Amino acid sequence: MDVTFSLGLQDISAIMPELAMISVGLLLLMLDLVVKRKEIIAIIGVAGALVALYGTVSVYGMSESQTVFADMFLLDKYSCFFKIIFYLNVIFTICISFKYMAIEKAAFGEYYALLLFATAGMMIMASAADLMILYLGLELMALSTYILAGLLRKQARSNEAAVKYFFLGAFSSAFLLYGIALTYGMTGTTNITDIATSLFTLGIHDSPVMYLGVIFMIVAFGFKVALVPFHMWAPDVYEGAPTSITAFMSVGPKAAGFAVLGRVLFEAFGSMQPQWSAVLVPLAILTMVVGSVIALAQSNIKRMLAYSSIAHAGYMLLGIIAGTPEGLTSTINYLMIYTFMNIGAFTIVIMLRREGFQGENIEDYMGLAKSHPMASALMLIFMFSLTGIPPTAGFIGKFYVFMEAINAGYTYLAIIAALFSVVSAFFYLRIVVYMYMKEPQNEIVLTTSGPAGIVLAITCLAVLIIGIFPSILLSLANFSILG
Amino acid sequence: MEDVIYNNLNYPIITWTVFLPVLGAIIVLLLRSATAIRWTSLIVTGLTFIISLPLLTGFDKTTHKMQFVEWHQWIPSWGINYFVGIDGISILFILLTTLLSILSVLVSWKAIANKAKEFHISILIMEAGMLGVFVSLDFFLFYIFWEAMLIPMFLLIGVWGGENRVYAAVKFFLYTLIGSVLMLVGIVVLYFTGGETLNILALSSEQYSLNLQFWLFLAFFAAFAVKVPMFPFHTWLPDAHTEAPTAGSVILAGVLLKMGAYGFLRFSMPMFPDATMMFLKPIMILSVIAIIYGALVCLAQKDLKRLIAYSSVSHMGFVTLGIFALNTQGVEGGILQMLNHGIITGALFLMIGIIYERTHTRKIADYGGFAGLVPWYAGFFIVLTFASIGLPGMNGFIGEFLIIFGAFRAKMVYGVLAATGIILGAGYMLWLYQRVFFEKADTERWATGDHKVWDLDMREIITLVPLIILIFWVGFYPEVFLSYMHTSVAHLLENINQTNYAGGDHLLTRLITGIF
Amino acid sequence: MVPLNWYIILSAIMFSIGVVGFLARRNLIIMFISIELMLNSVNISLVAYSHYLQSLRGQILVFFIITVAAAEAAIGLAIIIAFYKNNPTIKVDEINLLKG
Amino acid sequence: MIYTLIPLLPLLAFIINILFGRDYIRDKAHLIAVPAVAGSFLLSLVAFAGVLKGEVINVNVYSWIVSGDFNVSIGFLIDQLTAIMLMVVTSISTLIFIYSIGYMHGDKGYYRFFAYLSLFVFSMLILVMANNFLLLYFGWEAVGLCSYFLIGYWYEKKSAANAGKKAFIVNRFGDFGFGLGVILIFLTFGSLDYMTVFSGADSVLGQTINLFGYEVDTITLICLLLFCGAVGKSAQMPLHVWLPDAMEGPTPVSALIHAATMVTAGVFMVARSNPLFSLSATAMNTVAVVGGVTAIFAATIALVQKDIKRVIAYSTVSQLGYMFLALGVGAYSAGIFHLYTHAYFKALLFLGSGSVIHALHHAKHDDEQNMEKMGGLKKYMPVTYWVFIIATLSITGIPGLAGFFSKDEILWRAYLGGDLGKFLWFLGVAAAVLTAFYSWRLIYLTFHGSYRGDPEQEHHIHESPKVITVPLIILAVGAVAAGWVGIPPVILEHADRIGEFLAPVLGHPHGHGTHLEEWLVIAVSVAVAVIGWLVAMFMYIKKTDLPEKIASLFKPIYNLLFNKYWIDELYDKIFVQPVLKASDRIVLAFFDAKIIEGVVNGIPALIGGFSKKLRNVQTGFLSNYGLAMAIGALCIIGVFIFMR
Repeated sequence: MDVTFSLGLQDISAIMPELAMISVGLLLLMLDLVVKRKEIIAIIGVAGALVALYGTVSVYGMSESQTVFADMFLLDKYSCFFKIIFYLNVIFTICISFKYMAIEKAAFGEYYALLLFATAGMMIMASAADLMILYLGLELMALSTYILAGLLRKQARSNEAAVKYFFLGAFSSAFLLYGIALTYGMTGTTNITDIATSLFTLGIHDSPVMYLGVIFMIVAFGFKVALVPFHMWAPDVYEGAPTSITAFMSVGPKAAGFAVLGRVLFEAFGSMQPQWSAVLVPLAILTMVVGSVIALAQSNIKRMLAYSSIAHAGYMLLGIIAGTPEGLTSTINYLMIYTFMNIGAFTIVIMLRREGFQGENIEDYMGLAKSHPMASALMLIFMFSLTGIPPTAGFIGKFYVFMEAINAGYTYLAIIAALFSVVSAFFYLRIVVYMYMKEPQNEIVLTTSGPAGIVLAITCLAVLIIGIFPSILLSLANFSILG
Repeated sequence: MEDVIYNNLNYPIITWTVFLPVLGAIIVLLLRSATAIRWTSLIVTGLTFIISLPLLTGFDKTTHKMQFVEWHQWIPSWGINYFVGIDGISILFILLTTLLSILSVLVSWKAIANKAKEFHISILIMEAGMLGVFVSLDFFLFYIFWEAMLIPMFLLIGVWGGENRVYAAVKFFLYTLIGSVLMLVGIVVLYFTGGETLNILALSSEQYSLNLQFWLFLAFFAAFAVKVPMFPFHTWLPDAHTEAPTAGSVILAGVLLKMGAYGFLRFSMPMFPDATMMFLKPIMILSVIAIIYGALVCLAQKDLKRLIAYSSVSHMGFVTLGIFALNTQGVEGGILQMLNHGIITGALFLMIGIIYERTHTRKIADYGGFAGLVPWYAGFFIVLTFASIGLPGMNGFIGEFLIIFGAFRAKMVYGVLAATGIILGAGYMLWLYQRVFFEKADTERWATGDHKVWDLDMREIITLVPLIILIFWVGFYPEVFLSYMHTSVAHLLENINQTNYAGGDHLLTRLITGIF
Repeated sequence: MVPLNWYIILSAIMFSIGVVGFLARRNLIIMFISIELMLNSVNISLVAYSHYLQSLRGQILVFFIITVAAAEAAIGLAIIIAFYKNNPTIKVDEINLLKG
Repeated sequence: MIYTLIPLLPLLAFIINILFGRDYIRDKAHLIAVPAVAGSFLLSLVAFAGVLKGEVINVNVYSWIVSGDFNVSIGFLIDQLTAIMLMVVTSISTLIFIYSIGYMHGDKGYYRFFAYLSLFVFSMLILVMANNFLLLYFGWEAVGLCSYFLIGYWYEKKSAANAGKKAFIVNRFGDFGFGLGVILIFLTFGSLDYMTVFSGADSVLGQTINLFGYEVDTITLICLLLFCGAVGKSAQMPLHVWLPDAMEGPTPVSALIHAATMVTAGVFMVARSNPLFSLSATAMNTVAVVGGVTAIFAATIALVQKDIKRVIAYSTVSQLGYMFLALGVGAYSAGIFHLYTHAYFKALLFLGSGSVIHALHHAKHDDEQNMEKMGGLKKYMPVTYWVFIIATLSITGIPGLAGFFSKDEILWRAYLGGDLGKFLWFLGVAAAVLTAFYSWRLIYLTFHGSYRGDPEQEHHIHESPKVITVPLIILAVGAVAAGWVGIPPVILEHADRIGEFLAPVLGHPHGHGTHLEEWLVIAVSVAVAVIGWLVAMFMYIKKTDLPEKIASLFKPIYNLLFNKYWIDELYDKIFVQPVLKASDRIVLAFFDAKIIEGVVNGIPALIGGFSKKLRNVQTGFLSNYGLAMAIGALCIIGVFIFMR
């Protein structure tokens, strides 16, 4: 099944956004040598992302999806939806990084370049039509984030985070590869659609080896989206990494992971849906329980948000478990919402960081409402959104996944999820309690910056508007439904 | 589309009523000076009240159908719409809410010094949420309002409350949330069994299998029983009530507690008649327990505010008892008693807040002989005391009598047991009154020096008088209020009594069969 | 000629050795090597499959893996060095600043 | 209709006084209250005249509570019975209002006093004018409210506050039954209107109702429930305990509420619902026995009390017992007759004692009511003395005075009432002896002999002012003449006006005896009255040391009586304390705080603890993380192998 390969124009045009990202990233690397003021680099980075965004949006409305590079690369609405998440993610991250990296004395140009590379990796993952490309994109993303996690060379925490992330990441990608190998061996192809067909033609969708392959891939993807028990890296890395990167990682790789999880499970192994659903159910339960329960005991907000992101991964998984296209829609819908509320929360966290003050302890939020009513009001909104209280977007996300889970007959999962969302409410509330109901210990100075302000404005508005008029997002998500 | 009466006024009255407070909140958000904020919120709440008045005048008492209905598409992909309207069951609560909101702004005039802006925003959002709950005819809309209220209430208790406020606030929030999320699951299940719609009227006209009804009833019960609160889910109430600022307590007692009972009337009963029959007995028993239990606890209370809080448990026990008596007198009495309890207990909390501003103590033991110190205050208080005891001529009597009548009719023993609550009620209220107002006053503590207590001032009297008037109005001419609910209640009851539930299928066996 | 299964079994064994090595050894470098071992086990199986299936995809993927592994090595070692600068150890048991 | 003004005038007075009394009217309060009540007195006269002409008014003003088939109106019924009650209430109220002008003069709560008093009159009038049971219940509770206010009028005295509370709560016990009775009436007759209920009474005869497994005759149950209310309101055994304490209130209150009007509401109510009671022998007998027993029981306590007002209070309880005795034997008109005469002489007694207290109010506090610290007041306050004498003659049933006719009627009817009747008659006679004794004892201790208070107070003692004495004199006239409307046929034919007058409502008492028997009964009652008088005279005039001797001789009995059979203590021990303790120690401290709160706070605590444990899984060691992943993967695989 060797294909005659010819590089056509439509191939290039299809990967324009990725190309834009990567080339701008390279450009930044070079500029870094000559340009002293890193803001300029950052702005160029944002510009690059915006260009890519434009490219994606311009093809979003296309009628049918197109596969290029000999069925290696797939440009469809599904991937476009995720790419938009990635753009938002990287743009927000860059915006909140200006001041922060300066404070951390780590204002390198590479930083921005790496962000763009990582994003490019995610985009490739989202568009991968072939396990090979998927692997490459994943590694591009992973390798860049390893470095970003360890960017603060002077800080032991950052180093350790990098080490842990790197080793476990490599470990997990080995699993992925083994899974790919098994699948390739059984089906004779690595192309996702072909896998589906040959599963059908060869009638091997319940051969144990196929199970092994699927399970190994699930392990690898589960690592990226931090499902229990493959989540262990998350808290440590989130805590150790620079906060801006934590924000970046809490959304990007997770989204990418879900993108490929959905893509592979639904398109390649759709015929094995009962089996992999059965695998995911216990994972989902464990993830929700562990995530929300351990978060209760945290005193470091970055760590707490890490566990909260684990718990959220559990909720998102419900949609995939449902195994229906709508289910997947509910998940990607949740991801988009999660992007806004989580980055919003992290923006506030970053604002607390200033010269000689970490501002990562929950106690540091005591009486924030007195000195900074606006910021704490925003944090309040984000916290309630993460809890899933209407009229915030978080509720819409939860409601949709619950709906699909119940529709697919997983009522008990929905009940468990609901109950543990109450548990998680407790630690989100604690932030609110500290901000509003405690007296300030020492006066708090927020390091505000224009871009950060913009990010806050956008995320907050998005959270509220989506919460009150969900149709906007829902129609987009339904429009981007897989297949 | 169901048969409803669309709003024939030339403006969307319900929408205005519900969202004017939100608008007010936004305005307040932009204001700087505390005085301006206070006046704005006073004006906004006042306007809301005025706007809501046409609901009363234009209401058609001859039909059970939803009135002033507005219908707009909202989330087409889920078949969810912005669908609001009122009927004889909800209308009175809307007026109660708009009225009490004004009073709670008035009573906080001096009491709330710090974070005045946040406070008034919370109050206004709160009002919008409460109104929304009563007008929603779409489950999704209902749930959004139902939950959205938690946030401002949480802040009201936690930020402006007493010493133990954080505990109380968190307890309130989580306790209510648990019930709500279970209801959410129930709602979603209903969504799929009811044909992918959350239109309450449509869902109410559906028939559900007994097993489904059973579980859904439980899910909804979790939410409503906590809100009411029914024994034994009541312990969040005393904490919340006691720690909340006066305005918070007033809103809690006045409106929030009503939503549980309202939920039973609006959802549980029409949608799950068979399950209602199945749960009738346990719920009535719980209600009777609540009546007596609450009263007994009141006898032992040393804390002024806590005592009133527990009396709410007792009174709400009457309400649920009446509602689940499932006969006209019981249900109408129950609804009326909700209104009464809102008025009386709301006013009592106002009174306690007023005296607390002067004495800064809630310990009953610190009081005594206040009748001599603050005669007008004592006068208002005695009226409320006897209203809550249920003295004829005041609103408490009408409600309690109808409820006991209904319960007695439904099942004699419950009526008899509930009636004992009246004796106990007289016991604790009069004893409270004696300990606070009678006997020798500690004059050198209260009549002199910086603790000198002063009698009601004009603002406070203005705050209280409307409620006092209502107390006697309902007491002497309840028909004004009852007449709104007659047809709706009749319609509700005939729906329930059409149930084909044979009984006999005992609750316990159902539980077991349901689980396995 | 050697049947396919032998290659598969070989790669499986190598993979398991890699896993065990990663879990059992306490030295970062050796752990890193075990990971490389796992990757190479995958390569073996891929090549075997590719030969057996008479398709090139497997071998292409192998090239990719080798390249990526090289990049990984570079980054990984860099990270280890950066780490070593701050706290001079490569024993994993001494790396638990972040926990709980 | 004009008659609605009868209750409304006092209500108006109340509203004006309570709103403006404190700041504007102050000591002019009577200028509003007295005319109002006088006005309703005049109106009642008109109404009475109307009824005499035979016009019975029954109107609904507006429908009060409507809910489904339940429908009850605010409406008034003025028939013979109501007319009598109107006369009694308004006339006595008017006199007592006037009396109070003097008695309460200078009290700092003057306006409050008149306000409450007016409110009471309003409630009492509603009670008697109601044309349905629920409105009756309204008045019933409202008078209770007023009595609560007025007993606790001097609220700074703990005892007063307690007494008020006690009165209200004890009454609630009765009302508990009454209320249920009302509900049961509606469920049985489908209405609460007197007319509908009474006309339908015969139709439900024999109907039974299942009460906790027992089949009970509906009518009997209804009557007994109603009677619970009567027992509470009219201070019969076992709910009599509140009345003596109620003497904490100002004396005019005791006279008006706790002697003349409110406490007789029970009698009125039972008489009013006589069509029901007549259908249930059980209920009738219960009423009769409770009445008879109370009559003698209270009388025994009155023998030894020292407080002048308490003696009269117990005498009231005892006299109320007589009335119920009458009702119980079916002599409703006799009961109402006694109610009416009793109103006058008992009010007179109270106001007289009030005059005494007023005279002694310079005396050291808490002595002003203690008869042992009185004596020889005759020469200082002759008017008071003589009205006291008249009242006493009347209550003890000396022929020609009011008390004689009514009491004699009751005893005669009891005598005719079969075996039980004989027994009751005996009780009545026995009570009569005691009544005579303690009444005269009171006179002798108070007015005869020499002053026993502290000497330097003696010259302060003075006759009360006109505003007090004039009402006394008027009442005295009543105490003499009130009975002449009910002269039994045996003495004077066709002179039993009141019986005839009330017949349309209360019917004719049945049972007939020979004239000889009737004369005998009269003779006996007169004889015992005289005996009691002589004994008292002997003990308190001739041998003044005798009482101590007897008291010490029968110490235990004396203590038993003096401590009112320890009934208050008993109730406290078996009802009040246990409930309070249980609610505090068990319900609140244990069940609410430990069990429920334990669960509510326990679960979060549990999760929190679990979380602290669980976070230790996150050891921070790279290898463990890898291990977790590997084991995770293995588990999943294992599950799958297991599944297939």
